[in-house]
Amino acid sequence: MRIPVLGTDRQTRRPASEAAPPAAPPAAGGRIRLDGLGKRFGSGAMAVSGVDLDIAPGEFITLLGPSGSGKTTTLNMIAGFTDPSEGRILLNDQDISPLPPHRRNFGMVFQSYALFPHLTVAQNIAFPLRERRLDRAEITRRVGEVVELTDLRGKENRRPHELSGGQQQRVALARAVVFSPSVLLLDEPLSALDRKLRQSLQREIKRLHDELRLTFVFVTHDQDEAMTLSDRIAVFREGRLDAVGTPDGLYHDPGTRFVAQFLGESNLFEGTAGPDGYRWRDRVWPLGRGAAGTEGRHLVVRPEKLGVIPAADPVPSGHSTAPATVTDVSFYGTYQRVELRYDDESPGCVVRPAQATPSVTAGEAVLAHWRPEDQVFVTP
Amino acid sequence: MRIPVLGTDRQTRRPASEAAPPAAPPAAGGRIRLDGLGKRFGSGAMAVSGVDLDIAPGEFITLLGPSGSGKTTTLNMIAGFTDPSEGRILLNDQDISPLPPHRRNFGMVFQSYALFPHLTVAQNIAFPLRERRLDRAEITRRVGEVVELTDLRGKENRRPHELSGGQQQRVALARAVVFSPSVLLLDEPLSALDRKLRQSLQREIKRLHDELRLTFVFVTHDQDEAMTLSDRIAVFREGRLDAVGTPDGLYHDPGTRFVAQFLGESNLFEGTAGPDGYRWRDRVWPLGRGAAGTEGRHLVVRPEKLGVIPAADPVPSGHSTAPATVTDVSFYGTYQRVELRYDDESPGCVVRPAQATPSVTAGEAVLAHWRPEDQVFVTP
Amino acid sequence: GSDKGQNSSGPQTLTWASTGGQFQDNEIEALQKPFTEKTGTKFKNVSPADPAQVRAMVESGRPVWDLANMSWIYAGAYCDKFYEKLDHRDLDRSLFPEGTTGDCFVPTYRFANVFAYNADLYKGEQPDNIKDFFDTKRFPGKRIVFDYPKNGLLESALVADGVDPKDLYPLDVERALRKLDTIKDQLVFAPSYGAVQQMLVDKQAAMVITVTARAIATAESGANLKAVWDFNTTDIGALVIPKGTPRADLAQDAIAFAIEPEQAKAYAALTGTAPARTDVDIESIDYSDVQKSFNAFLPDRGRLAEQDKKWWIENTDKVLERWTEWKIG
Amino acid sequence: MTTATVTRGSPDTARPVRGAEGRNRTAAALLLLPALIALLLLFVLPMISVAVRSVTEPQAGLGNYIGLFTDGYTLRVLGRTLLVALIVAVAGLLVAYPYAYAMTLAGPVGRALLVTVVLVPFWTSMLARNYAWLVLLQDGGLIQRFSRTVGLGDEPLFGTTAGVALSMTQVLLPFLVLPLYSSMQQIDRRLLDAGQSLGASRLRSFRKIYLPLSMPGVMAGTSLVFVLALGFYVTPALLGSPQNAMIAQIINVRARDRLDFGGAGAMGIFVLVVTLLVMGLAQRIAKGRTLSSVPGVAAPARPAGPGGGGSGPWLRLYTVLVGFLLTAPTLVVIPMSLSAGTTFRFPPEEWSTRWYDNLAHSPAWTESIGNSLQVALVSALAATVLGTAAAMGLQRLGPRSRGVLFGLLLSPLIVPNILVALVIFAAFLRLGLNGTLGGIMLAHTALALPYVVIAVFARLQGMDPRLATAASGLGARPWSVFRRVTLPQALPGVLSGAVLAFVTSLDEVVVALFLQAPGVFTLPVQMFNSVTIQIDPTISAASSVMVILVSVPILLAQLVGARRGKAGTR
Ligand SMILES: Nc1ncnc2c1ncn2[C@@H]1O[C@H](COP(=O)(O)OP(=O)(O)OP(=O)(O)O)[C@@H](O)[C@H]1O
Ligand SMILES: Nc1ncnc2c1ncn2[C@@H]1O[C@H](COP(=O)(O)OP(=O)(O)OP(=O)(O)O)[C@@H](O)[C@H]1O
Ligand SMILES: [Mg+2]
Ligand SMILES: [Mg+2]
Repeated sequence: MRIPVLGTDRQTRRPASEAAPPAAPPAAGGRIRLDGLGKRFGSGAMAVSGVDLDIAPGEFITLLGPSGSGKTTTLNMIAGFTDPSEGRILLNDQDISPLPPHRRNFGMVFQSYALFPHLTVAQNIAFPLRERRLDRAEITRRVGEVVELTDLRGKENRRPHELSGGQQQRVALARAVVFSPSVLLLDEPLSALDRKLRQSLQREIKRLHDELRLTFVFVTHDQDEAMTLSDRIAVFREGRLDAVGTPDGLYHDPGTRFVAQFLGESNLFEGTAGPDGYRWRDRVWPLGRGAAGTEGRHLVVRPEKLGVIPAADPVPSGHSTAPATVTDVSFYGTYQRVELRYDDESPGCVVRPAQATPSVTAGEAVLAHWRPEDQVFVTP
Repeated sequence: MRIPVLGTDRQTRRPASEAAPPAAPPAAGGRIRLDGLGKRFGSGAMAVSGVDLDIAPGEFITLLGPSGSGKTTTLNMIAGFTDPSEGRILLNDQDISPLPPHRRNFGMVFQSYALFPHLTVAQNIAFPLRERRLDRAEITRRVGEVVELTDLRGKENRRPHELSGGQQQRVALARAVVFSPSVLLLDEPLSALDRKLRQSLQREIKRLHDELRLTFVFVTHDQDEAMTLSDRIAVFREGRLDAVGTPDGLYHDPGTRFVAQFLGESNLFEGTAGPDGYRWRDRVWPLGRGAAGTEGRHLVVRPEKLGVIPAADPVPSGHSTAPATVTDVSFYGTYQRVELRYDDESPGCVVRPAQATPSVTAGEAVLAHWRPEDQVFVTP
Repeated sequence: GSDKGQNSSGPQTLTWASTGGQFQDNEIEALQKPFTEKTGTKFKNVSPADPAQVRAMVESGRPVWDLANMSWIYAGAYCDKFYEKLDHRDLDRSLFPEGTTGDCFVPTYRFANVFAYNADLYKGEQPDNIKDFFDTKRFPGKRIVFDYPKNGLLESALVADGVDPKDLYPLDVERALRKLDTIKDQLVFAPSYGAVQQMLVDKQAAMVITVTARAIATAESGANLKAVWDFNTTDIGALVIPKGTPRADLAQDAIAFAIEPEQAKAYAALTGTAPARTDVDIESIDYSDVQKSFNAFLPDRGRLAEQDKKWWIENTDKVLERWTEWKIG
Repeated sequence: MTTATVTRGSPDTARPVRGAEGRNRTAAALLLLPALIALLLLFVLPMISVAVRSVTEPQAGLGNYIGLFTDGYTLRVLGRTLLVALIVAVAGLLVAYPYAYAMTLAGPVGRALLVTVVLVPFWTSMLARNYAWLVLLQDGGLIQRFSRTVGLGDEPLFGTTAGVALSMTQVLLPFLVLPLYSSMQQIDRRLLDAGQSLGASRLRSFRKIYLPLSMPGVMAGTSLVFVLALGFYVTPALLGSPQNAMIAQIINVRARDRLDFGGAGAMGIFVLVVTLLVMGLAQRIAKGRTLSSVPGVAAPARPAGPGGGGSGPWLRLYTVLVGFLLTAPTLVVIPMSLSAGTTFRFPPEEWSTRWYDNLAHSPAWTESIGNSLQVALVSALAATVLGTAAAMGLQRLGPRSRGVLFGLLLSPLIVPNILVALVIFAAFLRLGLNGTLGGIMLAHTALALPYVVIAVFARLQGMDPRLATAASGLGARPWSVFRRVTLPQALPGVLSGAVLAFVTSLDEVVVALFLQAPGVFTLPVQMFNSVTIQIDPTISAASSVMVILVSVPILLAQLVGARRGKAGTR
């Protein structure tokens, strides 16, 4: 099960005709630069605005963000389906606004699949290959390979409406990867699939990326998927880019309160920074590293960095503490999850080994504690 | 943010007209029985066959299964959109085959949403209420509530094609729950949403269920979702029901190899049961509990029940062991995950606390070990 | 036409526009073929002969017809504008009955607007007076006429109303219409002669006023049609030449040839109409019995009135307007 | 161009010169251009000369227009014409809608049959059809005898508005059925399921979901029929009474009998303006209730299949009745052609094949059939190409310019044929195109163009625009997108447009009469000539031959297509 690599064996292509774009992008992934990109639909509010993003050739970047935050719109602008209202899109330092979509050589999986209802599964998948005038045998071979890969054997002669939702999504994916485009734009390509199939296709996508070094722009609402696959993650929020960074970087230093809360879980304390430390209610906590520029920021601790002890127990030395009440404790195989409500009524949670001591129970007054170096500050 | 409860305040309804189904289902959830249900599309293979399922009133049942296994088809038959080729569907012990969909009072979220393109968001959501002749003010109120709930404020006057994918899905959900039907059929209603929104809607769905005791038939490909929400899970496999049980029950005693592998992860040993124990390669393991009827079955151990030690280390007493090689070790916050390859080349994995000892490294020859009472047998 | 009057040698072709159907076939047989034999001139036949088309082709400077069998009203109203003046030496106006010629037209044949009835529908009393056409009590049934005011209906109404046939012109149109109002709900206005024929054969209409040749054709196709020789109007058919055709002279030759006794008689025998020239003896024509029964120019055909060319040329436009208004009102 | 107002942000974020929307606009212009040029040359320029005449002849000034208001009948007739056209359009819609709906539910073979039945009136030539109605409606005719036996009284329908409306509706029905069908076929039937699951009964689901979604087809069909009904004159003249006179008859008298080109022109332009106003108004009213364009949001439309409902017994009965109405005149014409009588007879008293002999042995008839098929094929092809392109162009335009162009494209249908014929005749005389088959083809192309535009446009409106987008994203050049995605999807619309164009040419008589020459005349011209002065039942023979000649291949092609389709999906 391997995604076939088009463009590596160019000899099978017919002699260059006008079909080949004049400014053909290089075989490896392209560099994409979004420059102040914005989109307004009709006269409504901006659906996307001021997006600046530099995507290196061969990078795997994921657009992450809540529903309606502008991911699809951004992707559509890159693909050339939607005109930006503002800003530019550069491919390898060339403005590609005048380049129609079929000249861009980008593969795309649409969130709504956009399968051709009058074509069979095999014909849908063969579509981009026929447009590129590959010869018959080659087309059959490649289509066979991706059909295998996406586990669609036996469905080749069905029409899209005779497929299940997940099968349709796989056809959309197959059709986008079959021609090894220089840039792959994937809009939630795996959202309708069960975990096993999803993981296997994630592996394939990763492999495809690693082998060909194509540029991937991937949209997902699955954080784990984003974390596992991406070189970098761009977090959208209400049409704007809130943060861009590596998965680890963003997790450990989310920068904004929004990212902290959207990406994984956090314990967030809304206090004020002073010269003596961070003040939260009656407490003052040391600022730890990154003490500069903490004015007006919130303090964040990730759940697995937090410990929890009964309120009367001794606090580990050097740890900061926050009083809370346990609202729930639940066990998940090897770990347990303690839900808290801090004294300022804000919710929090701690994740710790299932066997961790001292054990706490719901309703108990506790202290959450952490090492100052495990805390980060975020803008509100 | 609460899903409004229709039918609890019946006085707001107009005097019973012919719009009200004559055989009105009881206010609480209905009992649904699928009896040998099967469906063949055209002259192809059976998409669904021999499905027997008894759904108690007010039960939350999830249909789980790989893509293309017949979940949507089953749901469509229950809703009355697809005629079963075989078998019957009983609602409260009455065969409902002759009952047209609009008389069944089932709410449905379609996998493809099926929003009305010519109506605005508010009109889409108000549709079932207007069909039930609620008065204007009441409709406005209820629509306002679910719009709030699904976080669609400000989008009320948009047409579906002016929404993002996730927003469309939320409209579909809002439209299905707004009229508090006696049975809710939800086909992957949250698949296009980010985790935060998804969790919040899961909570709402759960609350709706707990408060009204409606019968829920839920389709998802997300196992965690299934585990968290469901009273029972029905696992589909190639159009057949492979297993039905509570989330815990199925996890700990999957019954079939397919369920064991589909629901969570497993270490699976293909040996043969004998009077002296279970033989796997050169080893003989005690049968433990459930020793009877193990002929021709496979042995399964869940990853968190498994320990792993360097091959030379002493084995904990009473534990069974299987030799393996570590292929990968990865850390996830509080736990670590050890990937194995057993000597028969089958893959396996162990999940244990991040701090667990003795530590192992990739490439190391190890022994996986478990207590016989932690193993289960499954049919192949 | 820049090359008007050019006399080229060699065979030429004339385009002849007419009614189409059997009638035009008769023209080919009786008028065109002998001319071809005599002069070598060939003919192209088209139909129908639409005056609007003549106007359009003359105005655009490209007349494509050379001869047209069409109502003389247009040749009278638009003489020398859309139609050529006829100045051929053989077209001596004195050869024709008085009042039947104009500068741009001479008659090629004569016919009548014959009042006839469907004899199958009246078993007892039979209509024998033009007044009977207007008496729907004694003679119930639809009266069908061609949908055009110069079909003899107005004149008949006036005569039935007591006007002496000799004092018909200028027509008192309003009086005629008042008379017609009395039978308006029984009048059928047919859009074509074909429809007239169809409805008579199907016994949908009891009475008719229609032109000689159509009456004959209708009778021949199975209608038991009987003419009433009390009062009928008579009229002429004319061949006219669109203005500016380069073959105008040859076309005039053809007209002169057509009215020569031999051709005229052959034509009359085929169509059941009468020759135009007064010097042709109508008795010598070999009419069939049916033709005779609808021919108004044989002896004992009651009162006849030739439709006044001058009056109709001057008033058709106004009458048409009033006719339309009256008809649909 | 409303977005070009502000360019906020840093100065170097220049507005894109030519993006997707810019390309769209250019494409729209390019696609519309050929049709517009054809229309400009063949219709607009000549119409300008008509307009000029209407204010210069017989005297300069607005006399002709003032006359319309003062002559006491033009306004009345125009009002009546609009009313009759409206009645025919509405009645036709009521008859056609369930039939088209049944077509979407039928299996491939049933559908082939239903399509063939819809087309039958088309191949039965206009004159033969009208005489068939005459024979059916007249006193003692079949319809009267039938209504007498079932006790409905024995009022003859001949000469009544009801009779005229009935026969006009029958003739125009296919113009409704085809666009309706092609746009209904696109409706995702799962939306009906959704409606039902939300508590709407089958009927309510239909009314609140299906009906609004089928609006593009409804609009296309009714506007076509409305406009066509306005121009009718043979039918009301033959079957009606003077009280049924329609505006085209009045204009005809003006132009043909009175040679008052100025006055006729004024009337024509007045009709054009009033009609466009009425239609614009209707569009505006309709827009408040329905969407003109409904981009799909669901996944691929699931065509009705087994389990998709199937048609109930009532619908089936209704469909059969409508099918009977559609074929009634043909069922009369064919026996009529075998009568021995020299007028039209039904049922024939004596049988004979003399009219077929006549047909076979008369070069005029055989030649005219050949000419007609040739002209119809070429002009249908040309109109289909130009019209499809224009419809695609229209779709890329904004709603306002779309409305204007739509009006322009419809104009040749609204302006009475006699005026179009006169101006085209005059223009072609100068160009030396009259009297050539090429000239007739050219003129018919212009006349048929609007049908194609309307039929294709209605279909395009229901298409998911994302599919074309997806195709272009997968590397398809615009031509390829058209050929491999847009065209296959729009095919039912294109085909019905082509059929409408074909039949327009096949049945068009006024322009063809003017442009004819010896040897260069079409079947309708030959037919027209053979019934103006005297009945010639050869036209029923010719018409019957035409029905067989065209229907059989079409039915066969469809059946083969149906079988292939079945084998393909298996
Ligand atoms: N109209 C149809 N014609 C033929 N086969 C169909 C049709 N609809 C569904 N199938 C097939 O039936 C099987 C079950 O489809 P179904 O939609 O029930 O799957 P599903 O479990 O909902 O899958 P998914 O998770 O991908 O949505 C699939 O193999 C599918 O290809
Ligand atoms: N055609 C349109 N007209 C008006 N607004 C639109 C249109 N398309 C999208 N929007 C709005 O623009 C915003 C961004 O939409 P977009 O589809 O990019 O979101 P998204 O991030 O892809 O969301 P999701 O995860 O739900 O798919 C949304 O608020 C949406 O409602
Ligand atoms: Mg999206
Ligand atoms: Mg499904």
